[in-house]
Amino acid sequence: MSNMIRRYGAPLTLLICLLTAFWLLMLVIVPNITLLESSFRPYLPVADIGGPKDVYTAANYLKVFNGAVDVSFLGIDFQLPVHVLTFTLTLFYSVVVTLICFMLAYPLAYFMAKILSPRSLPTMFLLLFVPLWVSEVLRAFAWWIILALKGPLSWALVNLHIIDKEVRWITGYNGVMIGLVYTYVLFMIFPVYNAISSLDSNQIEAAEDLGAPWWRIHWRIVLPHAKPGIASGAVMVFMLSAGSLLVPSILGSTTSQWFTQTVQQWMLDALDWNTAAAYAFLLLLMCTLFVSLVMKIFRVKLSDIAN
Amino acid sequence: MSAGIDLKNVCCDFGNFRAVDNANISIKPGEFFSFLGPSGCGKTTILRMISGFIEPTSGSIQIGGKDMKGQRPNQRPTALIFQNLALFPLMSIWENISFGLEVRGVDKATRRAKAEALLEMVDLPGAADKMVSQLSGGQKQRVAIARALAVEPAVMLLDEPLSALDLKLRQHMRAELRAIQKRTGVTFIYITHDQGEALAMSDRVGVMSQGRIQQVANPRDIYNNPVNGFVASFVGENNIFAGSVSTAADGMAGFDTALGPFRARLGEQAKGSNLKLYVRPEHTILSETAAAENSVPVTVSEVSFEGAFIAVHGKTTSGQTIVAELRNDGSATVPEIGTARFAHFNAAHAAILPDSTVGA
Amino acid sequence: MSAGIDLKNVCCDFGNFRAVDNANISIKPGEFFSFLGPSGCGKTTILRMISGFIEPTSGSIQIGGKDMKGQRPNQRPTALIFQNLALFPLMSIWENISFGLEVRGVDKATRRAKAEALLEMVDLPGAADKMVSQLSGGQKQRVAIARALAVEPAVMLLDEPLSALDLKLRQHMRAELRAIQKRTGVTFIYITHDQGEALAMSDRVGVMSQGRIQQVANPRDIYNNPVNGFVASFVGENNIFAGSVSTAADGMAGFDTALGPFRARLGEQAKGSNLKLYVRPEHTILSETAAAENSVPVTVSEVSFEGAFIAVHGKTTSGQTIVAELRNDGSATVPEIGTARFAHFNAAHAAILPDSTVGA
Amino acid sequence: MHKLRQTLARVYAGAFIFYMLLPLVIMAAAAFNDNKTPSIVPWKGFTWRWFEALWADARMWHAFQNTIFVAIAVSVLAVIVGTAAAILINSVSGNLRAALYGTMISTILIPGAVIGISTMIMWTKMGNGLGTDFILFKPGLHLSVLGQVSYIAAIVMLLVLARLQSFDQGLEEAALDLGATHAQVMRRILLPHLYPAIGAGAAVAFFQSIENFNVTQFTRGGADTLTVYVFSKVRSGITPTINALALLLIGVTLALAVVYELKRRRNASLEAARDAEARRAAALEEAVI
Amino acid sequence: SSGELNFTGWAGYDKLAAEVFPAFTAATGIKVNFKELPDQDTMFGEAKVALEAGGMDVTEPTIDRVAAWNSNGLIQPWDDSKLAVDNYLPGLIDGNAAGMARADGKLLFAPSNWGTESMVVNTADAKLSSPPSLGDLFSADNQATLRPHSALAAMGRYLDGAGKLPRPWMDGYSDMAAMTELWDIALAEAIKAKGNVVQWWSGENEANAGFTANGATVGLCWDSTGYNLRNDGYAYVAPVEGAFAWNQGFVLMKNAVNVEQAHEFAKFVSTPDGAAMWATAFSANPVGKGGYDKMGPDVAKYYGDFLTAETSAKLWWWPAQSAEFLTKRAEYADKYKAA
Ligand SMILES: Nc1ncnc2c1ncn2[C@@H]1O[C@H](COP(=O)(O)OP(=O)(O)OP(=O)(O)O)[C@@H](O)[C@H]1O
Ligand SMILES: Nc1ncnc2c1ncn2[C@@H]1O[C@H](COP(=O)(O)OP(=O)(O)OP(=O)(O)O)[C@@H](O)[C@H]1O
Ligand SMILES: [Mg+2]
Ligand SMILES: [Mg+2]
Repeated sequence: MSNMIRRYGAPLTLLICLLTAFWLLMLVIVPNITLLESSFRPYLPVADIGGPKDVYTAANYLKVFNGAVDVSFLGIDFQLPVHVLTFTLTLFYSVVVTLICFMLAYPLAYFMAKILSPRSLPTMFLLLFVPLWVSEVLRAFAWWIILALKGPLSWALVNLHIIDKEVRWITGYNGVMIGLVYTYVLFMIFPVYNAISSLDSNQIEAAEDLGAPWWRIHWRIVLPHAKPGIASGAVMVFMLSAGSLLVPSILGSTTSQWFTQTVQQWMLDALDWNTAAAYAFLLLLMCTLFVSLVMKIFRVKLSDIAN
Repeated sequence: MSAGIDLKNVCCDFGNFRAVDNANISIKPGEFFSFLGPSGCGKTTILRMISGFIEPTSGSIQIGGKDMKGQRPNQRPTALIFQNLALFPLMSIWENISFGLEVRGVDKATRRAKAEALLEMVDLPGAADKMVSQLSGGQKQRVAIARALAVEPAVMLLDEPLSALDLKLRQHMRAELRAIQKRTGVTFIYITHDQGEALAMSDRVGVMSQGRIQQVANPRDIYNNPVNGFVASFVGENNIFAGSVSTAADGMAGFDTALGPFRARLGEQAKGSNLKLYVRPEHTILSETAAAENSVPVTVSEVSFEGAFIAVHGKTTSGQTIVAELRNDGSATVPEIGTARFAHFNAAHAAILPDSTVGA
Repeated sequence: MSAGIDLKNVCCDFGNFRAVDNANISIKPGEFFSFLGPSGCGKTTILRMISGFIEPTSGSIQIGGKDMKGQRPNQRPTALIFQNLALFPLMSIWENISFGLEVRGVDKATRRAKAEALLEMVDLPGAADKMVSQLSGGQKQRVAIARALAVEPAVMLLDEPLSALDLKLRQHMRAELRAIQKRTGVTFIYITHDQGEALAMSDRVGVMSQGRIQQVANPRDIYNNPVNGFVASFVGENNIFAGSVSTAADGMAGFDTALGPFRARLGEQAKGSNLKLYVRPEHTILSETAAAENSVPVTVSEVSFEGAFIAVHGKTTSGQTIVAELRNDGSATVPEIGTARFAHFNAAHAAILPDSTVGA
Repeated sequence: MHKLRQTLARVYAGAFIFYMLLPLVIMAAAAFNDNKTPSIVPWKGFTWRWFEALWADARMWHAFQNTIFVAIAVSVLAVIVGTAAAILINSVSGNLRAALYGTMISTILIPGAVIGISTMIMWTKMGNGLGTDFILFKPGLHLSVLGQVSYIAAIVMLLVLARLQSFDQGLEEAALDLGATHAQVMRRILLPHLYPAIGAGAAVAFFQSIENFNVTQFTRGGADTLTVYVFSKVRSGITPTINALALLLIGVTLALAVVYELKRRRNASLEAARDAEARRAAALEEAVI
Repeated sequence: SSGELNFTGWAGYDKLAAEVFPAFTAATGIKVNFKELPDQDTMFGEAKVALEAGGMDVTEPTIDRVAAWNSNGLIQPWDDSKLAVDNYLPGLIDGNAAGMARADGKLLFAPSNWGTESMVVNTADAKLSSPPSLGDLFSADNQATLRPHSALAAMGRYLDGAGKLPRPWMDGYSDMAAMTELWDIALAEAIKAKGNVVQWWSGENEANAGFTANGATVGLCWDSTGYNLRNDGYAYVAPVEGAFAWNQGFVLMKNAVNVEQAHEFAKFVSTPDGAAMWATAFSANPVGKGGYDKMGPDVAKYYGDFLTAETSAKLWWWPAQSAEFLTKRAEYADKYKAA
């Protein structure tokens, strides 16, 4: 702080601090605390708010455990509360989306960072950026058109005689995953690209000079170096996927349900803002825990992320 | 375990820019050979062609008598040490050193033993389990050498390996590198733009400029008998006089300049019109009386104390500055600024040379 | 327009690390004074205290006889030239130069005229409307000087201003800087870790180590009469012998070493037990026969050609290496490796010195 | 072998770009298909009618206006707050820095729905607490702005911080040493250096705001933004007017991207010319010495 | 009279703004500020907000929700004397409906239009039993588009009709214990048949897309969906169990500022012209006597074909559903979706 005053003088320092405080306090911390507070209060008719029924309770959270459904996984049958199931599936498919994004992005990021000539790079970025700038709704919508039963994909495959009857592509979580991968793969490409391009090409050449085949160069040199970038991309893709509402709403099938949709149901269908708050908080908490756990396992720090 | 290298008419183009132009060199097995030249003259390009990262546009490269065309870097008996060393920062020291063995499928115990032996050899025992970031510059240097030696190359290629170190350490590492080369007997090809390094370490030096090799010779010949002005100026200081040859006989020539006639050795390649006379400051003498030949009256304009020697600058009547270096051992008297002196030199110490072997 | 500077008992602590320890120096108006020392010895810290970016922990700083306590950088008659120059990349050259006037509210036409005049003075006419990125390293250097001069400082503070340039340009800029200092008469305080620079340019040099000023003297005295081993080793090369004083008289002393008895000058601060004998390689002579005193038999172990001189390494029976530097002017014969010689030196050229003025 | 791998990489990159662009092309093409459902198969003939329908869609235009207002407000706020935060982060160190940085970054990772809900709840509760009917405390687009700023400011902060890290503090000191005041240093030295990042930040903030759905959905009250409107339409996929709109948006985006790219190239060539001049000057210098 | 009215209604019915409001303004001089919302859950939420923020005078929920709106303190009764209560077709606010439309004898609900939710079938591809039954929605031969909670009710009524329930389906609407008992059974059956559900719908447009883009052959949808698809090879048919029926109307916000204008508005929609226009806009049925006559021949024919004496007699009005019931219903819907 004294460093700042020395550099910018007291009035400017104060202004800077106030602006930052407004952001962090009024727009981030207090809203989340309010959210947390609301989540511990029951949903009551307007007349009862502030009345004797308005007490702190964890009931909203416990609603996740209502309504058990039968689940069969790896041949084991068991019961799981329906929202827990939804939540688990949301996490699971978010992880799958993250993995697919990584597998798609890594070769491309490597190509851009180490093979493509620097002169073509801006063009490459431009081409990749175009879909990013087109709104998420429209991107999901584009896939909805493509994947429709009578859409271009079925049409093309039928006419190429690869399939003989139109196929419904949006089944289970297929549509959601396709949409999420398409929408968020760029969030994997850029950090991984950044990480790889910060790798000194001499290291790759040194490894090659020492006799390493290409796969070992990737395994021993490029991947370890790109780890923070990969972690950063993975966290972004995972969080964005798990928190996405649009894509599951547009590309969901009759058997896919995303946890954000459940939250939205509480909010907008059941009008129970308190339970919605509890669910929203659960989503935030669990995703954060999950990400921290994974980051711990892979030994990456938050500061490596979002570079 | 050591091999010779032959470059025959090697050229390398990047687009329509010729980075290396018709290089012909034969490096002997076990030799310590340096390429010396200013930045951008094509040194790294030559090294990368030898190691296989770049294919020559034309010409052939042989290592140990075998044509290397089409051989990938990992198939050549060379090991490259990069300018920035390119140690793997995420591996420990011993993993770095044994990486070349790891990719050859050598088992861990053997690798570890070999790494320790090599660390012993480069005088870094006990560093095996450290990380790269824990080492100092000179220690990293040694690890890089150990890593390159681990794959038992016939030729070591070193691209300005000392340029990142500070002066004292650089001088220390020179001796060490030279010693390792002697110990292992491997052919070393060394790149530098530091004339001191090239002269002090090498068996032979190839001086390059703008993609062309200007002179290949042992250090003494490079310094004492440069073939052209580029080599003379790049390697050491000079007083330079423009003029033209008047008479020539027995390798000596008369040379007419604006300051009067001089006499000096006539360089082998000194043909045509663009000739100059070069004489080194340490061969330039200041005295109170004129000498018989090669003598110019000057006024002392600056005296600069440089430690082991004292540089005295004299201005001629035409305004040219002539520098004489005196030893700081009490043997010479240092003139005051403003006094008149005669700068002169022995004709055997001066040479008449063309600017450069090629065009500019 | 030029002022003297007095540091009295100046200390500077960072946390509990003492970066500058009790500095006492008096710099005269119009003097070219250099601080010389290895990296981290506290040079920059001293400069930043003079310019006002750091307050001394204790002691006082006077500029032109006025105590500077509490004065902000923009209130002191100093101008600082930064190691990386710190030119404003988004302003044109003339805006850079006239920035100091701009913030003082000088009108545009005057500023422009002043900038052009200064550009003239630093030999860069016509560069006013260029951008910083259009200039070469040497030109940037000059712009930085012009910018500092624009505010008409009484003291110019230069923090390793040449370290980013390459060797030849650095040597050229030395002369230029010195000339500008002479022309303007401003007091220059110059920081460097390059002994050549400090010796060649300065009126006086202060050699620093670990926050302490070791010696303040003119360049010749620094080189020829270092007060301690640190100064001797940091400024130039040495052959060093450990031992102890046996007899002392008239500033000369006998010195017993493992290689036998030597005789040499006794340094002023040479007290206590931790003494060594220092002699420079250029004062070390190799001959076929033993000399009367200060003579050690050696076997030539390495000959290293360095251009203007040839370094001959000799090994003593105890394994110590003694280096002798011969001039490469044909006057000396270079012995072969393996031949036996006697290394000797004149007692007047050798000095017995303590390691360093303070502790380690 | 090596060549083969390079070729494969190129093919892959080409396929990837194809994958990225194809949906957009299909979506755009469907805007011209005279078919009630948005698709390109079966192709029932070329038509402009979806553009006409779009032109006549007053609700869309209203939503569009809202979107632009929100986006401008978000850009302005996020740039101010984000820049201040970046400067703050850059000047503190240790635990405080880690904590601040962590909090700021985490806003990017909070699911939009959570941000939307928490923003909405806090401001309405605050309104209730203060017993005021003041519009600020009711759901509406102003809350969407605040909600969006809460994470978009972090993006701006990262952009500005990256730029700040390439800033040489020596420049500030040099300016101070030359007699400048703190405000002058800020205005003449620091901010000019940050302008590119601030500009980029404003652009990113603008586009992020335009495309925001999750936060807006929960905070907007009854007002529509383009995304929300499009979403309500998309769920039905009822007519290709939406494709017409998409095509227009893509067109605008592309045009902006091309303009940006041209500008960048011009700057790059200017920069290259300067570098070349510097190199020439250096070569000359070398020759002279 | 004059002034303005803040009306919050259903989105997606373009004719309201294009034709009905101008006609109303022409007739009364009152300007309508129309805010569109996609569904009545949103309206409810909006109303909660408006209770504090204002800006909403009248909105348009279905009759079964009126009790919930009232218990949340959102609405106030209409003044019968300022409406033309006699204009309404019989049965909409009296008889069975009176229990839901009134509280303490005061009228809370002024009908605007009403309609049915029944089976839309692809005439070429749907495999229907004869007569068509709600069970056809769960037949493996058909691809269905449904909305989860309606589908469960349909399943319940189908099972009820087939005598496979331990007690009448209607018990579930009044007794929560009965509800869980009955809905458990319906859910289990529905999940067994879930494989052929190809799309969920929650609004008009989505239902439409379920058939056209996603290839559904049957669906349990609003009559408007059937109407919109009538020329594309789809028919709107009533199941043997009877079609679902809903009744939609205006409620007056407790803090409405334009109360006079609100009454004018509700009255206008009960006139033959007004009712016809409103129903046309929704592709639904008019509430005012003489309304059908004023609607286009196309609409009149469509409803004429569907609403025979028999199907009219069998209409199954959605019962009122308590908040507790709705929460539980949502839970069943979630389970159904998640299965
Ligand atoms: N991949 C490339 N594409 C185009 N030009 C290149 C490429 N690599 C090198 N060059 C050019 O070839 C010339 C020689 O480069 P090289 O790296 O061999 O120089 P160098 O002598 O090693 O210089 P330095 O001392 O700076 O390392 C330079 O002008 C450089 O710009
Ligand atoms: N702000 C600071 N906080 C803590 N320690 C510092 C600070 N500034 C300098 N130091 C320490 O003080 C010592 C002297 O630093 P200073 O920068 O003066 O060295 P220097 O002689 O200029 O070195 P160089 O040649 O590397 O520039 C160093 O050990 C440095 O680490
Ligand atoms: Mg190179
Ligand atoms: Mg320093």
